[in-house]
Amino acid sequence: MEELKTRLISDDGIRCDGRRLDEIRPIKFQIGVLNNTDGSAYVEWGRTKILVGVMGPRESHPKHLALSDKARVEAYYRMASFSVEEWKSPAPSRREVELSKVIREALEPAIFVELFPRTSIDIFIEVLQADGSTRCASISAASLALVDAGIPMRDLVASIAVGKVEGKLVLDVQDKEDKAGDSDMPMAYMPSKNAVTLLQMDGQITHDEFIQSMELLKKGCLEVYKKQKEAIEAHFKGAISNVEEA
Amino acid sequence: MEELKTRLISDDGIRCDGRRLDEIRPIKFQIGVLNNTDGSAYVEWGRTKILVGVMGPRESHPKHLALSDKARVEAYYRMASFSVEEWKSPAPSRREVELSKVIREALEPAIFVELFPRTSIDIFIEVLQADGSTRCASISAASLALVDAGIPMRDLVASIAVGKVEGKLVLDVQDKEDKAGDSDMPMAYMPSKNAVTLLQMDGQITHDEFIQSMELLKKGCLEVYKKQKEAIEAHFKGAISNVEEA
Amino acid sequence: MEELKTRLISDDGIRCDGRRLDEIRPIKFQIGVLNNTDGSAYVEWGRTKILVGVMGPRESHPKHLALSDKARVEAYYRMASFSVEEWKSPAPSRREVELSKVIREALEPAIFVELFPRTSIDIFIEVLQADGSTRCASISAASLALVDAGIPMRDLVASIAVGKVEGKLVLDVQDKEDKAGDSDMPMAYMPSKNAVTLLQMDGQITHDEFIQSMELLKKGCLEVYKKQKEAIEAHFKGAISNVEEA
Amino acid sequence: MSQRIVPTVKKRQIIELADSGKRMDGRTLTDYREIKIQTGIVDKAEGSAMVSIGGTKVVAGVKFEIGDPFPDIPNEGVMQVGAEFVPFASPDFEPGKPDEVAVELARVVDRGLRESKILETSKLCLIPGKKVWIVHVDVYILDHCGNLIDTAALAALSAMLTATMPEAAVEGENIRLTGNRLPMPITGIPINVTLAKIGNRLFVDPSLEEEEVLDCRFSVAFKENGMLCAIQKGESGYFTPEEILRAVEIAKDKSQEIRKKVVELLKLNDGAVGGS
Amino acid sequence: MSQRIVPTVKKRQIIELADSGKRMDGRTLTDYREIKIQTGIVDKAEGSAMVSIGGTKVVAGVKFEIGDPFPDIPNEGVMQVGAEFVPFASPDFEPGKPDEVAVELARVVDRGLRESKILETSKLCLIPGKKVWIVHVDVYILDHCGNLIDTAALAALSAMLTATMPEAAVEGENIRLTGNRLPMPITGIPINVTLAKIGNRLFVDPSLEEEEVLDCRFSVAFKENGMLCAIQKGESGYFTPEEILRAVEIAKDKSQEIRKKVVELLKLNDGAVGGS
Amino acid sequence: MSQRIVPTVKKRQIIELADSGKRMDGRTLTDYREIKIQTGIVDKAEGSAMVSIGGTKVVAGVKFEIGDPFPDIPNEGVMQVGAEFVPFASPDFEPGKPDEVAVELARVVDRGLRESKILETSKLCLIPGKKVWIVHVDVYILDHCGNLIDTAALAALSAMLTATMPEAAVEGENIRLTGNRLPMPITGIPINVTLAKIGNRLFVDPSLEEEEVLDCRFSVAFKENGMLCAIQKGESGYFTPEEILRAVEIAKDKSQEIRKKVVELLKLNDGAVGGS
Repeated sequence: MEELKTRLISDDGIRCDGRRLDEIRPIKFQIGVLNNTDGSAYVEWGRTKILVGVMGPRESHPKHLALSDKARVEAYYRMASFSVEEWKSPAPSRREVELSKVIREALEPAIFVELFPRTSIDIFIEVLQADGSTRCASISAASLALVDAGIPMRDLVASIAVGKVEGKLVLDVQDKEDKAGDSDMPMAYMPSKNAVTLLQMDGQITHDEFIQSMELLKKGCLEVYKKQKEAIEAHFKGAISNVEEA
Repeated sequence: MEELKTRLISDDGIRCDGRRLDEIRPIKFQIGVLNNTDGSAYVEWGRTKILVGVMGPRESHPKHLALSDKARVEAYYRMASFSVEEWKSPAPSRREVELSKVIREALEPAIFVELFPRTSIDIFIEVLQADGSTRCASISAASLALVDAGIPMRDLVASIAVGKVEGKLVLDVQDKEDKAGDSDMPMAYMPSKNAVTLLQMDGQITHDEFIQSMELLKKGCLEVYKKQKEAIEAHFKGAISNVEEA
Repeated sequence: MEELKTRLISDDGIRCDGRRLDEIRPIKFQIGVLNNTDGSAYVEWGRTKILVGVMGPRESHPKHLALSDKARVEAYYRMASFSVEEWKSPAPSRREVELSKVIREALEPAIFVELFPRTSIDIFIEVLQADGSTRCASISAASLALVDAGIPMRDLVASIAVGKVEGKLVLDVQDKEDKAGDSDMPMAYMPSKNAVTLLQMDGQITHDEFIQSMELLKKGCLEVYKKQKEAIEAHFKGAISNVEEA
Repeated sequence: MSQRIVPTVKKRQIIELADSGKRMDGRTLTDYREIKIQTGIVDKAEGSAMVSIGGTKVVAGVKFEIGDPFPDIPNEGVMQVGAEFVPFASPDFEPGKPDEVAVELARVVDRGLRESKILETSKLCLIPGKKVWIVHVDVYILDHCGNLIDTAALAALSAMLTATMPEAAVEGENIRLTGNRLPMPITGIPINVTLAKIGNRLFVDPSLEEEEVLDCRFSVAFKENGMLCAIQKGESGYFTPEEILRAVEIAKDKSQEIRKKVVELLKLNDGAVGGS
Repeated sequence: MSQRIVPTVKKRQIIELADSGKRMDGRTLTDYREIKIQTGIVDKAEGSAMVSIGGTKVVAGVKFEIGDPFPDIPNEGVMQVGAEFVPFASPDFEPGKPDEVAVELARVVDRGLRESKILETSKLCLIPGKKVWIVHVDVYILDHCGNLIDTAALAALSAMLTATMPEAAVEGENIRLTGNRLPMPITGIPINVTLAKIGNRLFVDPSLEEEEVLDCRFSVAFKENGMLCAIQKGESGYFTPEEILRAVEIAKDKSQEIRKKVVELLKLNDGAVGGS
Repeated sequence: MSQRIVPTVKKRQIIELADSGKRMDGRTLTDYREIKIQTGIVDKAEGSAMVSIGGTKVVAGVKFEIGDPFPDIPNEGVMQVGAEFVPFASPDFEPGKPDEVAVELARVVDRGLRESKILETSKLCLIPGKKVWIVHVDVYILDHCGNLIDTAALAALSAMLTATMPEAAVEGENIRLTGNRLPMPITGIPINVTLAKIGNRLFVDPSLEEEEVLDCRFSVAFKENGMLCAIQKGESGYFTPEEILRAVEIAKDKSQEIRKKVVELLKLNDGAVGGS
């Protein structure tokens, strides 16, 4: 409790973990980390750690859920029982149900679903450790898992959150800032399409702060996007060198 | 608690809400109150308030539940979480499951189910406020919703309850009388067929009281029946005048 | 609590219920005890009382669970709410789920499943009173119910448990010995095939004790096997005399 | 989709036979099948009974548990009645499926016991407002050959009438079980009688094949003093009021006959428990 | 498998009509349908409201219950928002199916109320760290003709604003209800406004037929002081950032218009509750 | 309906190869695949470990929670083991389906830890009879390439052995966390070894393709002192008693080999924790 009373932002605009207001945390993506999926990715985003596996396109089951004109996309966002401060029951909470829905809706616009009628694409997300922005990290990693699965995409979906802490807008809120802060606003964005596919906000901000937040979110998404592209490059370079070795 | 100790019936046979022993509460039926159903009705029965919507006859889902020789009738009796004194969890209680069953069995004999093989007729009942006799009000209103859905009926099903309070048989028990009383006996009845389609009893009564109760119940059902018919007349008069206006 | 401190085995090797170390409890099998099954059996094994009913081979439901090359065998082990010291909720516990699985796997190797492709064989077990070794009693009685259902079997499956109590190996542990004891090791066995179809162990034993236990278990299974055969003989003798009477 | 051709033929046979006062299994219209009661079969339960009516078999067990009272009756114990269909009781039961039939059965059995007020719940209080005895009465349907309600009600009743309760010593907030057993605070023998209507005839204690073709069902419970204490009409047919009055008349007689049998089979001291 | 041929034709019509600033039901792109609010309809609830926007109808009820506080905020009451889809509200709802749509709806309504901090939960504490008031706010969807979020949010708000709370006398560990009613510790009128994007146009308060063809949905709640207090983008399409900025502008105006209506319909003393 | 033609061919190949002492992936019949252990990967958990055996990967986490003791052991903490199959671990897992395989896995892992008595639950008591530490040990299957039991058991063990526990100061009825960490009250390194029977041969640490054709499975856990502390035969085939004796011999050797590896990988002080 005492910890929360200490200031989260210093006079020279440095945050409790040493970042500037508009600085994102260290983000490390890894592609192709699982053996039994069609595509997978792992992300460490500050202390947040998430695994994503994609199955599909594959036959819909049960069949009556299949769609005649496009693939059915489902996302399952789950938190491991030990991923948060207090032990969490493995039964999906209402929060996990809602996040599964908005994550699916953030990713589906990027997928050429019309190419795979009557099939299912399932995106399974397991949060191993949660330290804020898990939905942003999930969406960003899931984009890479979809690429790894060879599913044609309109663009990568990059995602990040802006918060308001001690009256200032800060990029990429971590857990401590989220809990002590006044608002949290995650966005998912396809840069090359200028398309916002997720936007949520909790807390209170002025109209001006909202407009500034949108700018900051775009900037942050572009940084995440850059890291996503680097991860893809590294992965395929690895793939090519594997081929050469063979 | 104190309230319960005060007498519920005065020396001249007047009940706590001013009614005579064989007097029913004010009942107000309204037909055709919902936009998305095939038929609907709303009833205010004293303080009891119930909405009923009928869907069907429509394709059975899942299909293997369809019956080859008649429509499948289902009733779903549910109480809103705020309809009773103590907040009620929205998960169906065992009481709601049983009442759904007996309400279905009270209504099905009135429906020409054999005209609609392989289809389903679903009767959805939502109790907004419960003040006694909710099953009777539900059955009576559902009959009107079935008529509104254009489903051919053998007769309307009218329903009412008799209770034993302070040693006397009283018609149309409200909640306070039910809780303090010695018995509750609801009946559902098709007057033109002389058919009892629901009969239950809780509490203790003598054989003689049972025989008297049956008489009182028939009388009460006839009064409800009259109000049902008036509601239909009002509704169709409205429908006709709507046509004339058009 | 005091009871547990008293010794469970006397100096001359007599157990608290008067048995010798390698002596099984009185076991009484009865075949063909239910009216609505294809086969059934009842066992009283000391104070343990269990009813088993077999349905099948019959059409698999739902159909997509059917196997193209053999019958699908399922076992359902359930304990009545009043079968144990403390009232038990009727919802299946994790223990009941696991026991259903190992019981199925103990019985399936005895059944000529390849003779009945696309069908289901369901084994329903209801423990009316539990006093130790309920899985052994269930498997042994279920073998008889399968025979009663006319299902071709490679052999009967006989089952019993060995425990370690006060440093000594004892055959056919009852509840009191199980709770105070150091280990419990149930085995299921087809004598004519020399086939172990179930083996589990809780607790701690040395390698030597394990080897001795295996011997003791075989001996015990043979005694159960003998009682199973007697029950079959008695049942079919009864059946024949019924025929003669007719 | 279900086929109803065979039942229609069977129904005609049953009605024709009934015209001469007979039934498929040789009974008259008002005969019960043979009733058997075996008590104390589960000695780990505080009370238990295996009851059969013809081929229908139900086992009931009574268990005591310490728990919290309901806020509105803080000084009374709680009785909870449950019903489980063991899947081997009938080819139609599926394991694990929650079933409105089981819920109705449990609630009808519950009302028969509760409304007859045979259990003095005030004697089940341990610490007023805080701890009371919860009495679980669970019936397990083992074999379904018709008339589950009467069989289950009789099993629950027999288990209750022959149960004992644990003695508890209460010291302040602590509850200690002495290990002694006390008699159940119970009086009265409510008996439930069920009739089926097929065509326009009433059949006491319907068999499974009668149930498969019935129009509707009527169950009524009587106390030993002749009071009615629970009624349940079931299934999607109807009775005329006259049929109901007749059903109650018949059931009243049958309830006395069965109560006599229960007293005899359970060797009840007629004066102590439920003197009629 | 679902067929999408009709929606495609309908979508073209809706877009073409929008080009001339019109909608299928005659509204302009920024018009709400008629809003009706009826409060106090369930007098057994501490607060209740039936709200309709066009044909969409939602009833909300507020109930108080004594319960345990969350360990991390031991001196504050708890607000719990639930949403239920009554199956007669739409042919697409199945009874008993847990639904992500209902979960999202409940959580969006919850956030609109919670983040605007209109409820002073510190005034709902009974025994610090031990007992607090739980305030249940449940919305029941009765008729679904489009824009459930705004209708449900308005129903929940109206029920809250017109609720009273029970007075409790706390003596040591005992809580006694006096029977008196106290005003709700509530201030503020957060208003949620939803827009649909169809083609590249924004439609305020989408109707059901508009929802069937929309690309995506945007909901934003405003406090009376102009602060944004909740946002939710929904469905599997996308907005450009510019569209979102425009949607917020439009919603800000509409929220003031609706707040005025709420004050008027609920006859709120503008100063006491949520002075703008 | 499932097809079994491919497995039959594969089974023959596996058996033929085994005749010359080899396996599809180049191992001998008694070789384990490569074992990797990474601990402390979830620093929000009191203990955690990611363990892989070949391509099979399991993560385990240990969390402490304050809760109520069991009435029959009022002065001891409680260990609860859970197993979850993350759906991306295998195309055969469906999300949300309760699964007897997961239940069996959790219970086998639980017994391996519990029966070896490595956790001194008496040191997890906070207020005797009232409050104790609940230790949640949850294993999540991330990648299923065969031999889940050994991988999950090793993950749970590694998380337990490297966990610390929170220090609590108890004053009367109040429990306050000091923020300090204490060592886990744990001793011993029980190791589970699984063998598959295919044809009449035993395969240590079966791979997924071996599991797809196995007759049955045998798992046994050994303590460091050579005591057996848990056995589980699985799947619908059978062993002869002689095969079981041989399996136990092999497993005993393998358990020592793996224990050495665990001590090395976890850098355990051999004396402090589980000296052999």
